[in-house]
Amino acid sequence: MDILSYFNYWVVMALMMLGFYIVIARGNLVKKLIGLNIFQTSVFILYISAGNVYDGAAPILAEGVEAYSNPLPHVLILTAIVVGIATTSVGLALVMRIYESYGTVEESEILEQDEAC
Amino acid sequence: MEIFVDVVLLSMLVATAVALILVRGLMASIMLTSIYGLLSASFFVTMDAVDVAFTEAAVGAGVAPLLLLMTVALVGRREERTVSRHALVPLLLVTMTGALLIVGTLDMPPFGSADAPANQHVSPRYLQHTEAEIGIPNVVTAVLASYRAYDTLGEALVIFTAGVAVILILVPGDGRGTAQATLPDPISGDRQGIVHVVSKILIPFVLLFALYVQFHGDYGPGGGFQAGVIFASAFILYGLLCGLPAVVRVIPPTVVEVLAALGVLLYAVTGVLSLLGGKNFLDYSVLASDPVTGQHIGIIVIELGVGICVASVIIRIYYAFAAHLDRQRV
Amino acid sequence: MSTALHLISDAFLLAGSFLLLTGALGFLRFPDVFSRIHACGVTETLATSLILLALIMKSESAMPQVKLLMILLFLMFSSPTAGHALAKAAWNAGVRPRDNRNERGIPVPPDNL
Amino acid sequence: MLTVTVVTILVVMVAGLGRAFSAHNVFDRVLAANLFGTKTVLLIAAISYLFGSADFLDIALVYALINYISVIGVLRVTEWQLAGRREGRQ
Repeated sequence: MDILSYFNYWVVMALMMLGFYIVIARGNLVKKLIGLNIFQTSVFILYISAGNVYDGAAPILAEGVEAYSNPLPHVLILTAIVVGIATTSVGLALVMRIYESYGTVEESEILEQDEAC
Repeated sequence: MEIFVDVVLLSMLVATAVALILVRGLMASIMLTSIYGLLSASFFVTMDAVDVAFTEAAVGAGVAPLLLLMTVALVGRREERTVSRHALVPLLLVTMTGALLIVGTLDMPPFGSADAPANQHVSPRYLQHTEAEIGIPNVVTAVLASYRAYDTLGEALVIFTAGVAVILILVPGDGRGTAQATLPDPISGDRQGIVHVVSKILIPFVLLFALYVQFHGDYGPGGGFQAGVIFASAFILYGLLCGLPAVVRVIPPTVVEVLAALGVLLYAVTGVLSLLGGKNFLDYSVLASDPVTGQHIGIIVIELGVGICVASVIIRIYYAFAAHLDRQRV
Repeated sequence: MSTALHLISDAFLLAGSFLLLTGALGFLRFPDVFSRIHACGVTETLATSLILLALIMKSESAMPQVKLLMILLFLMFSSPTAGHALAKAAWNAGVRPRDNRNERGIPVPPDNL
Repeated sequence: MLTVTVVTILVVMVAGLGRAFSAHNVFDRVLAANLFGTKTVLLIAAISYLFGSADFLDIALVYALINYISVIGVLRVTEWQLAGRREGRQ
């Protein structure tokens, strides 16, 4: 078995888990969103890696090119990136409002205040 | 060589992600996120995904860190050291899930094989028929704007909805939220500084480049999504330099809101027009006597719709964030 | 492409790579923020120009050459400006250069922002 | 010779990354990110010749534009924070 033929997928899994770890183990809400971003990017890398064809060219039709990379994952991921920033900004807006109400963005302190009520 | 660059870039990505876990402080995290975006876009380039790299370049290295920064400017860069009683539980959970996923990857077809299931199904059809049916060289744009235009309409609507959600969350209902901050920006004093002069020279070129990306998307990498983000970045740069009131004078928030809706509407109306012509929703063949010309027109129109929608949503999000910051600073 | 042009382009690439390495060395080893900005900024501008010019010589058609020229022009504007802004922001934030006596010998200007 | 350049750029990127990890203040990290951005422009331009596709140059161009915007953005926000802190002290 060739290690290189699976290297990309392993990197994807490693990134996914690192992002996941940040989301569940860090208390800061902004940091959690950053972790979510890493998780998201790992999915992008998975799709693009799966669509790559060895010795293939970019999917822009040209003379004398026989193999192209798969255009479908590119389409899905391209839109997902822009949707990702839009949804991330919704998350950030919520963080700003939480800060306004609680005066903190640390999960533990927010929970403490909730329990004190 | 391609494999070598690929391996080095991916290793750097993992290193950056590990550093993001280890580092404390949000400013440092954001700078690392920006580097992470640059790296992943370089990786997309080596994978021949030019359009994706384009988008990631504009979003991951530009807009995303800027929005994160504005949030951090409000909430402070402090990051508490989490004293969890169950510090081992997340680690264990992550390790186990990761191990299971890696075992799962062993069943996947080797990286780069042309006969992998993912590369079989519809993709060869797109590649073979794009030239005859759509008549543009960039297959990604053809799939995005014509074959799977219905998907893309959904994505544009999600972006629009996200913009609406940000407005609902951050803009107060009594009308004073719409960016009429009158306080002078503490840093806008030196209007003649080097940064100001150079940026003012560069902003028109950024806008021009955005237009090139918008209308060149049929022939090379680019299209509405990328152009929208680049266009919005130029406005954000102007806002950062001259303060929010200056940008709001250029495009008032209400105009941006109307434009965002107009972009989506342009897209949907194109679909309805093709329905009226007796074809399927978003089948552009009816827009001209020649089906291929019809496709050309349709793709340009809906890419324009997407571009307007994305640009105005991101500008509106920036307005909402900046106005919120200004209000909190008073 | 003629052999002479090929050789010149290769020489440019080599010189550019060398400068990049020296810049990275300065970035890693210099003692304070300002000297690091200096190391990066100065080598970067020349190295970037050399490498991009070499690439312009290597390309046969006009369109890539124009694009490379635009990248070069743009970096010529933006890279020094970014360096300047960075140094100014660092100064305003109270970071001061370190001098040889290992103390803050340079007088701090009054805080008049 | 292009291969040498690409490898050099990658080495410089690794060095910059190491610095970004170990830096003690914000400005070092911003500088690292800026260095990274210009190196990415060069890397993409060099790769496009190595792999023989001129389409990549558009991406290098967008990097040159966006990198500048993000560096200016970071610096503005740090200045905001400092100004806020100064006002808080007074």
